[in-house]
Amino acid sequence: MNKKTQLVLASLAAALVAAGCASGPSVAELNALTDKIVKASFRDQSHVKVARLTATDETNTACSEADVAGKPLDEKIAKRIEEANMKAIKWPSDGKFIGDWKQGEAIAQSGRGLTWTDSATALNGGNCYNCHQMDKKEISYGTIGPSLYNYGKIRGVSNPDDPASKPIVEYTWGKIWNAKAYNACSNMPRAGHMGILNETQVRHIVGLLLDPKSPVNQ
Amino acid sequence: MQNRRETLKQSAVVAGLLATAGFPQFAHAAFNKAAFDAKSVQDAAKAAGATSMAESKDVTIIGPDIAENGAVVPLGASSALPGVKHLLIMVEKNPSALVAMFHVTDAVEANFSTRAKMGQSSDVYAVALMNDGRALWAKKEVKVTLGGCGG
Amino acid sequence: MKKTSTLSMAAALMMCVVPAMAQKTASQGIDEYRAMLQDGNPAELFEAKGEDLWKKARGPKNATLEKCDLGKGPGVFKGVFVELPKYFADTQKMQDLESRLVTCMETLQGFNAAEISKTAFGRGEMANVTALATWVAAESKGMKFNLSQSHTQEKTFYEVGKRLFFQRGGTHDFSCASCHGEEGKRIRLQDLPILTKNPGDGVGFAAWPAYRVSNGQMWSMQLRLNDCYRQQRFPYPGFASDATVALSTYLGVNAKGAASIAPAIKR
Amino acid sequence: MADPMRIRAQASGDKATVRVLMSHEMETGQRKDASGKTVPAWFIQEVTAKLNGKDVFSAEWGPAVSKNPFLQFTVKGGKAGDKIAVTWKDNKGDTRTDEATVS
Repeated sequence: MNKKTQLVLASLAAALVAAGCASGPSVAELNALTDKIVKASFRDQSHVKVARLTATDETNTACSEADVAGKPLDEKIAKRIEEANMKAIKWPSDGKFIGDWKQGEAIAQSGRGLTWTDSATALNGGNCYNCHQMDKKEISYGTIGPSLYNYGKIRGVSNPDDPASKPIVEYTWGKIWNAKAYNACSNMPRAGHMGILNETQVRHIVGLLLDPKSPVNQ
Repeated sequence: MQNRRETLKQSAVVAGLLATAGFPQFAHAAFNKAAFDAKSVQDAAKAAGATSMAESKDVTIIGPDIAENGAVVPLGASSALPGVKHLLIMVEKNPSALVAMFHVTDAVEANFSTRAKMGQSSDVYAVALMNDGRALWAKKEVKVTLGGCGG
Repeated sequence: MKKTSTLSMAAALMMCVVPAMAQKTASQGIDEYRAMLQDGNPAELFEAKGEDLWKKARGPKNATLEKCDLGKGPGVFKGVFVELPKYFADTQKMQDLESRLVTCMETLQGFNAAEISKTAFGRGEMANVTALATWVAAESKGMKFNLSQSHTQEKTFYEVGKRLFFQRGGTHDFSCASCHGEEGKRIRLQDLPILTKNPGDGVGFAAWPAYRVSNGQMWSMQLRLNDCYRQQRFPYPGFASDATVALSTYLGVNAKGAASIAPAIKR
Repeated sequence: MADPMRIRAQASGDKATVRVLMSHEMETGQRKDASGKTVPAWFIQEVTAKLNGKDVFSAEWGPAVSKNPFLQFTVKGGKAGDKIAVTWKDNKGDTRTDEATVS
């Protein structure tokens, strides 16, 4: 399959040369070739299917294209993507936003799930510490995302059930469920939207961030 | 003139002599299963022949403060004291504490390094087992972190 | 239900200020740990095995690899590593070190290249390809990366590789750039090299193959990329597929001027 | 057959520092494979070394020594040109000896 694609590519290059096109293939041609190479190079493995790449949504395709161009996403497209993702957020079915921070901590620590070496049925981890500081006692944390140490405290959440805390509580849920609702090309996964975490797990993570008793707020 | 049987007999005797008298300091080279099976630092030291234990400034344990991965933790043990028979490297919280037992001879310095597996953060020990049965030890804490993507 | 307020967004931005002080001791400790491992890199074991495999008559044709052309003529192994992937006229393909070694194993020794490519990492002839790659890479230690961009396919593969680097997808929307697009970032305690430009000597592309202490395995660049894609929650990239070779071309060209330290020792 | 060791021995003053890398799985006997079966313990138990044919070093190892083990020791009186031979033996009875010259 390698050879085939590369031969196609060679003939494409040859055609371009014949046409006197010294500057090489166009952006559209390169994009098409990349798609072709992706289809020929990746294969299903266990429960991880190639469709994860080929059938991705506009959020990803538009942001990828902007990244390649090295320019921020067009404002109108960004707005449209954010609105679509905002609409897709599922709010807690029972109105309860705050779960058990202890279980939230375990989910935040775990980086497991959804790779081809993971079981297809086990509960997934949240990968939070890979990118964020949270509990100060955990020194092994990443810096791709901002520190979330004292997340609730900094925002003045002393009682998450207080109506005054509502905007923060809801924002926190929404951000975890679908980060792209607030920033179209955020690096952060859409934990709820993409089925990485279920509603109960998201609730526990919100608890970890906002419960005044959580180590995050100590 | 020797017959074949006698030759065999004689070489067996020679082999026996070599085995017992050859190098007395290597007499205990056989694997000390009891010491390696022992769970705790104390039990492992006892199984290796220790009759008493005491912390000592004359024994040195070398290891990192933090290990990026518990699968490979560089550890070293040394002592300049006279009369050291064995140098032991131990990890307190491993299922069995004893990692390695080095035999000190006139031909080598009492200074050895290897790398150990650690299941979790733990104190690591260098134990110098003296000719008189005393076990002199030094310890330090090694933190084992969860690296990579936490998978 | 309507959610977000600009107020909470502003609050979210404010928390970006990270206290860096407490971290210092941890990263110093990690540096000290890494320094302790430098002396005695088990990659040397694989290097020795690779050199042996190069000179040994093997395969259905019972031949050595000593006439293998890795890009600088038959039998030349010094300096080839820092110029790969490149275009090879005989196969009419862009090839990296590993796919080129497999080509040589087929043409010179009579092995079945497709069979080798299907073999799991660390097994059978694939383990031998990794050992060979480790040795060939070691023969360019200290040399600076300098990939050719003169052939049309070399330029095209760079462009395709760039698109693959920024391709978001999978369940987590990750691209290579999610982790390797910015300077000075970390996953957990691991420093992440920026790979859109030369990240410096012996960093990123210039460090692999490397011995992984976490699993005691020798990892080639193909396996490095394979596992990146696994953790990106992407599907499985074929060994030496056009995608992995194109991505390598992008990384290799970007690393121009970086001195190779391969084989390195890694977490 | 086990792969060869890498032995580096360097003389300085009146002693030689020996660094050895061995190719060995060092299975603890506590790990489970993909099918849930315990992988049996398989580890180097004894390491010995000779300088110019004379025993100088011996050690006993347990399964907690890392995979592809590293070992460093210092031989008194070792000088450039001396031959250092290292032997390991594992719990399955497999053994391997390699030799290097002190530089």
